[in-house]
Amino acid sequence: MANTAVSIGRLRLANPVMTASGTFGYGEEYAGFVDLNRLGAVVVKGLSLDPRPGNPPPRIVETPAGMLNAIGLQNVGVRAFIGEKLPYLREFAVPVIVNIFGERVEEYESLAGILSETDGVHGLEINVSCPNVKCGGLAFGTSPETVGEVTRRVRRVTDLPVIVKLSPNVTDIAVMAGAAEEAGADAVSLINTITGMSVDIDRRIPHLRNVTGGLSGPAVRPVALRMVWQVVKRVGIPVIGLGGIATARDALEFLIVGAKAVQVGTASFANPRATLDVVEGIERHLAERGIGDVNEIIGTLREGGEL
Amino acid sequence: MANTAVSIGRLRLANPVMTASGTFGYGEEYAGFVDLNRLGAVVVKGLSLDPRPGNPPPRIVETPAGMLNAIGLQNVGVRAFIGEKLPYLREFAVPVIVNIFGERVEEYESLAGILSETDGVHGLEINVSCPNVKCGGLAFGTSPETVGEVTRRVRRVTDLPVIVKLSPNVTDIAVMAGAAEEAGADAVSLINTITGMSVDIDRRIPHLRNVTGGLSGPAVRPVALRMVWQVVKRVGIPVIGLGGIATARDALEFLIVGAKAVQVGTASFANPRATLDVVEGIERHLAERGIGDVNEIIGTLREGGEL
Amino acid sequence: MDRIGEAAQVKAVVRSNTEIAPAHFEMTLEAQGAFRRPEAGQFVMVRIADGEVFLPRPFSVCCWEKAVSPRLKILYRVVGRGTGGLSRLGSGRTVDLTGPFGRGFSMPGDGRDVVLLGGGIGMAPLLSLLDRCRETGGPRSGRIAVYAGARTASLLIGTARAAECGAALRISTDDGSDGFHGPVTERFARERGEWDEKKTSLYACGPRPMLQSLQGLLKGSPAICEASLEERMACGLGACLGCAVAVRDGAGNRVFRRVCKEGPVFPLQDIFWE
Amino acid sequence: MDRIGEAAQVKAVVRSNTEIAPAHFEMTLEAQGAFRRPEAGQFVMVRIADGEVFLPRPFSVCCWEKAVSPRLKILYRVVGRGTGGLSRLGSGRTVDLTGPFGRGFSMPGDGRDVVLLGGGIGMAPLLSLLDRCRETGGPRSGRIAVYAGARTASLLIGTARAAECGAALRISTDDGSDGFHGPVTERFARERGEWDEKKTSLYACGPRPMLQSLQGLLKGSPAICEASLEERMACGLGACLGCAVAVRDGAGNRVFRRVCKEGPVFPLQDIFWE
Ligand SMILES: Cc1cc2nc3c(=O)[nH]c(=O)nc-3n(C[C@H](O)[C@H](O)[C@H](O)COP(=O)(O)OP(=O)(O)OC[C@H]3O[C@@H](n4cnc5c(N)ncnc54)[C@H](O)[C@@H]3O)c2cc1C
Ligand SMILES: Cc1cc2nc3c(=O)[nH]c(=O)nc-3n(C[C@H](O)[C@H](O)[C@H](O)COP(=O)(O)OP(=O)(O)OC[C@H]3O[C@@H](n4cnc5c(N)ncnc54)[C@H](O)[C@@H]3O)c2cc1C
Ligand SMILES: Cc1cc2nc3c(=O)[nH]c(=O)nc-3n(C[C@H](O)[C@H](O)[C@H](O)COP(=O)(O)O)c2cc1C
Ligand SMILES: Cc1cc2nc3c(=O)[nH]c(=O)nc-3n(C[C@H](O)[C@H](O)[C@H](O)COP(=O)(O)O)c2cc1C
Ligand code: FES
Ligand code: FES
Repeated sequence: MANTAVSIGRLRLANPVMTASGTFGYGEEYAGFVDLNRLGAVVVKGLSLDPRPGNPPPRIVETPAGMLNAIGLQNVGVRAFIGEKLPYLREFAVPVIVNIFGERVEEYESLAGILSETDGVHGLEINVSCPNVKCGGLAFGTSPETVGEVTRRVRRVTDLPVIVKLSPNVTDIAVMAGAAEEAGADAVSLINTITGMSVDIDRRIPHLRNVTGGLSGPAVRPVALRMVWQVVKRVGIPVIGLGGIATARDALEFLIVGAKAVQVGTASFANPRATLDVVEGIERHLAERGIGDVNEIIGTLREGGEL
Repeated sequence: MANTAVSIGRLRLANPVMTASGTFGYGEEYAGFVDLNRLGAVVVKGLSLDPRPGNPPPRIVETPAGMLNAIGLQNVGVRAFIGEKLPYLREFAVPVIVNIFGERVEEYESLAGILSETDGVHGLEINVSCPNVKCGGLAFGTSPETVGEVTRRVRRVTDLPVIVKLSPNVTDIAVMAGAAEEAGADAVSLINTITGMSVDIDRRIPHLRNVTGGLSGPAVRPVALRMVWQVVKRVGIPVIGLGGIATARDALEFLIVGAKAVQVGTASFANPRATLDVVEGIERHLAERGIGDVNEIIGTLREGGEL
Repeated sequence: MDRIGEAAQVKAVVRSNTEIAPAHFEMTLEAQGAFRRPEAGQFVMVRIADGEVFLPRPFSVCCWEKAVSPRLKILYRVVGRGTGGLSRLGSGRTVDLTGPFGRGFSMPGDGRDVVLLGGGIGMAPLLSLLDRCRETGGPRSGRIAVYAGARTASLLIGTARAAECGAALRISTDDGSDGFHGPVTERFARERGEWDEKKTSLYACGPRPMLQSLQGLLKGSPAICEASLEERMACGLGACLGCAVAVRDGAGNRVFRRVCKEGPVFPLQDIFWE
Repeated sequence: MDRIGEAAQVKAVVRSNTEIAPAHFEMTLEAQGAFRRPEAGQFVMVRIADGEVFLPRPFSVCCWEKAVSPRLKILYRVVGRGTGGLSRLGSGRTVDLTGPFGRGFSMPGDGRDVVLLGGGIGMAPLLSLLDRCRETGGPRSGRIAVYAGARTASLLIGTARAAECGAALRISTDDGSDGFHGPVTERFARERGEWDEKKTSLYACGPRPMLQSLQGLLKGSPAICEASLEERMACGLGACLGCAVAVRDGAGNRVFRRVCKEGPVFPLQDIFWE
């Protein structure tokens, strides 16, 4: 069988398929459908220092080929995660990547510190799409300075591989990726959700209690792929591609434009086996074409096309 | 029957439904399917000073609930438009809005000048998504300065209503809308397409010869609606909403968040009667609810929801 | 008893799909693979493979039978694109079926009286409870009554099935076209003297206003009342946190719980209406 | 004669949808409203209403009959989601149908010999031309030959129909399983001496390499050859400019033309292959 292992810095994945934060719970929820050991990595729901109750409902609504969510980053907090959720994941051989966020740089720092001393955590993914309290709620991810600052501060307190997860709600995402790289990130992942909105015309209220939410699912895939392509051209660190990936064919698009790994998110809601289907589909693709190593595919886009 | 007329500055439309530039040709193409006189306005394919051949094929590809296009702004040029295309449109009572673009500010200026002296042109829509040759190909629409400059220069040479069509590929579209308003625009329209990409994994080439293209169709609607909502809060001039509108229900979402009018684009490809279906659907919506005037709906979103 | 058990993901073939009332359908699905029998009140997620709709939709399983392959019935009302798409599926079409999911109803204790209150399509989960009661011989020696309400007589759902199961049927319609003229909760309010609330288990499902008014009615009552809630769902299995409802936790605090995991059935008195 | 005429938009009911060869289907559509008979080589746009696919797909109309309502046949090969979705439609399902669109073939002049060259599913538009020839009595007194090629015998499309229409059938297969062993263009190249190219009209449709090699073969020949092209389409009616192909214009310049409007049929010698 072909080699499917890829490396994200020092992190070695058995295959390039990870789960996307917030769409796979803490792993356990999907255990009946997916053998976690078959995945490249499990990225858990975003964690904050303290538990967060999240937004009042309704929190989600379907949109054409996608959905909006405004979960409000509900999570159990880092301590309950370590005490109640991580032990389950530790029983598997799959690398566990913890997605973290805060409203202040100091929170990111504390989270990184705590998790670095925790057994069974193999990497950190920094969610910079969170509103920055100090900058009037503008997301950290919308300026290269704050992206750089958060990355640097986390980098200083951890030896774990650091992945910076970028927001697509910017004019030039490659600039943000560059800032993360300079500040010492081991990798970047993109895209987080695109801010969107939907209205109940009968009641003339937003479908989401929070008014706006994050768009995800197949609808955003072309935007995500374009951004990954732009970022791959800009940075030297590995790029993890996500946004609307539902099948192995979708995942291969990202690998071909240069992503070293991919994440499967919203697709797991439509098909709980989606992550595994992508893994198996990639294996089949390699076998059918006699390709010995998935790395031979990565970054092989011929932009010139047929000429 | 309820009043459906709306005003975009001095421009009075029989109803709030316009065609989106580039998706309705020069009107004639749809004449067998739609009575142009039933529409609020016809916005024609983007015009440049000189004819442009456009990009080599393939130029389009379908994506989930949408499509990518890289037509390359192919058009007959302003003179052929006036000589060959406009006479047909002049036979109708429907207002004709001409979408214009250039690679230099001067081109916008010349186009505006020529069209202002042309009979049968009722408004100009400035497409600022075009790459600005002077700024290394960065689109005019990605900085408030260039948006302001193009708007001001066009404003100076024309008495026609000026609509500035904004690009969604920015961090904060409300800033661009503000710049257009300050520079004298009568209205803004949004969104233009979101840059995207798609790859043929069997041949490892982009589906579009141009590599990237503009995403449109229902997939982008939640993003468009959110941006319209943000812009409505920011500017005092009328906002024209578009992006993924395919039905009257979709159009009503935009009106409810505060758009004074809407444009129907890609939906016309899936259903040549889409524009008319939206007009008739809005009329039915008003009739069923006993609403006497479409203006009573505009901007009536209750953000607080059910509370 | 582990009410959650193992959920499965299978293809299912539509064996029938009949309009039983205006815009209301009964669909029989035959699972093409092992599928555990749902507990009363559990639900499944149904997705049309080739369809326009991306996410699966949750439906209560109102009836289950194991012939050669497991067959289950859902009752649904057409309210949007998902249910609209379902309603157009002919026999022989295939859907994706996952589940069963969620925590269903607690079975009534021995000797307790059972009162079911269903508004419109809300009868669906209650029918599965009736089925279970019948199978186990019911709440041994207790009575079973079904308060079924609808806007109008033609929209009464599951009443024939309820009668078959031996329940006493008490109908109400908003327009008086059948039974009591008024909301189902009002009929119950008038007749509640018939029940010894200390030894009565109530089960309710229906539109929010109905559940809210029932909650008001039962304030301070010793009756046990469980209600099945609905909320928009993405995953159905506890991962997305999309289906939150506000409920009172053990300590009396207002917390969010997942309809798909801690629910869909909650003690009625614990629910906060946003 | 105005070949463009009036296009219509109607619902159409699938009356049959049969797999005639591996992954190749013949579908009969009954228009639920007035629909003009397509000229030979024109196409229609077909869209599955509730489906996963957003844009309609273009198909040549290979056969038309006017019973009570207009019926038309399309032949298609499953290559992706759109054609895959079509292949799963049962009889009785409804699709959106618009057209007919485009400029079809020029009918052969009196006394001219007619040679059709079809590769695989490319036979579809040629069959409509054969139909028209038969109806009008053909190119009065000229001969008609059909060069039909495919990868293998089981994928030969429309050959029975072509024979019925009285055309001389000349088969080739890439694997030699039927007729000539090799590409259809090679068979034609070997036999072209049989035709007086000054009075022969050729019509071709098939994969790009086939048309390219035919273009090479016919360089300098006095034969008239029209080819039907394919390109991805959005609107089908000339508005989106998505379906551009590069062709030589009257002045010899390389210009983009719309396959849906100026095409799908173009003089073979005018086409640039990107
Ligand atoms: C546990 C559970 C069990 C259910 N059992 C049944 C059942 O047995 N029979 C039945 O007819 N319906 C049932 N529902 C409701 C059913 O899932 C929704 O009606 C359906 O998802 C609507 O999908 P749609 O695409 O047709 O509507 P949409 O177009 O998505 O929405 C139309 C309207 O329905 C509302 N809606 C959407 N999703 C839900 C939802 N999950 N719950 C409640 N309202 C929703 C929307 O807010 C909107 O007002 C159940 C819901 C849950 C959570
Ligand atoms: C005027 C015209 C007439 C046609 N007539 C027929 C016919 O009679 N029978 C038939 O089987 N096919 C015909 N085609 C081709 C047919 O339209 C495509 O095969 C179909 O659109 C593919 O859709 P899909 O969703 O299945 O494939 P997709 O998933 O969209 O694509 C699968 C593959 O097909 C290619 N493709 C997509 N669209 C087209 C297109 N419009 N033309 C060519 N290749 C395309 C893609 O590049 C890709 O390689 C015709 C095309 C045109 C333009
Ligand atoms: C319900 C939901 C919850 C999410 N929660 C998080 C989160 O906690 N942290 C984060 O970085 N991204 C979160 N995301 C974003 C996803 O990880 C992913 O970036 C995005 O959905 C795009 O990928 P997809 O289209 O494959 O879902 C969430 C997405 C969804 C749909
Ligand atoms: C094929 C195509 C061509 C377009 N050409 C133009 C154009 O010339 N000028 C312009 O301002 N916008 C152009 N657009 C953008 C549309 O007018 C519209 O802003 C965008 O498609 C979003 O709306 P929709 O989702 O309703 O199509 C084009 C879009 C498409 C799909
Ligand atoms: S539906 Fe996803 S957590 Fe309940
Ligand atoms: S398909 Fe739109 S112009 Fe040809």
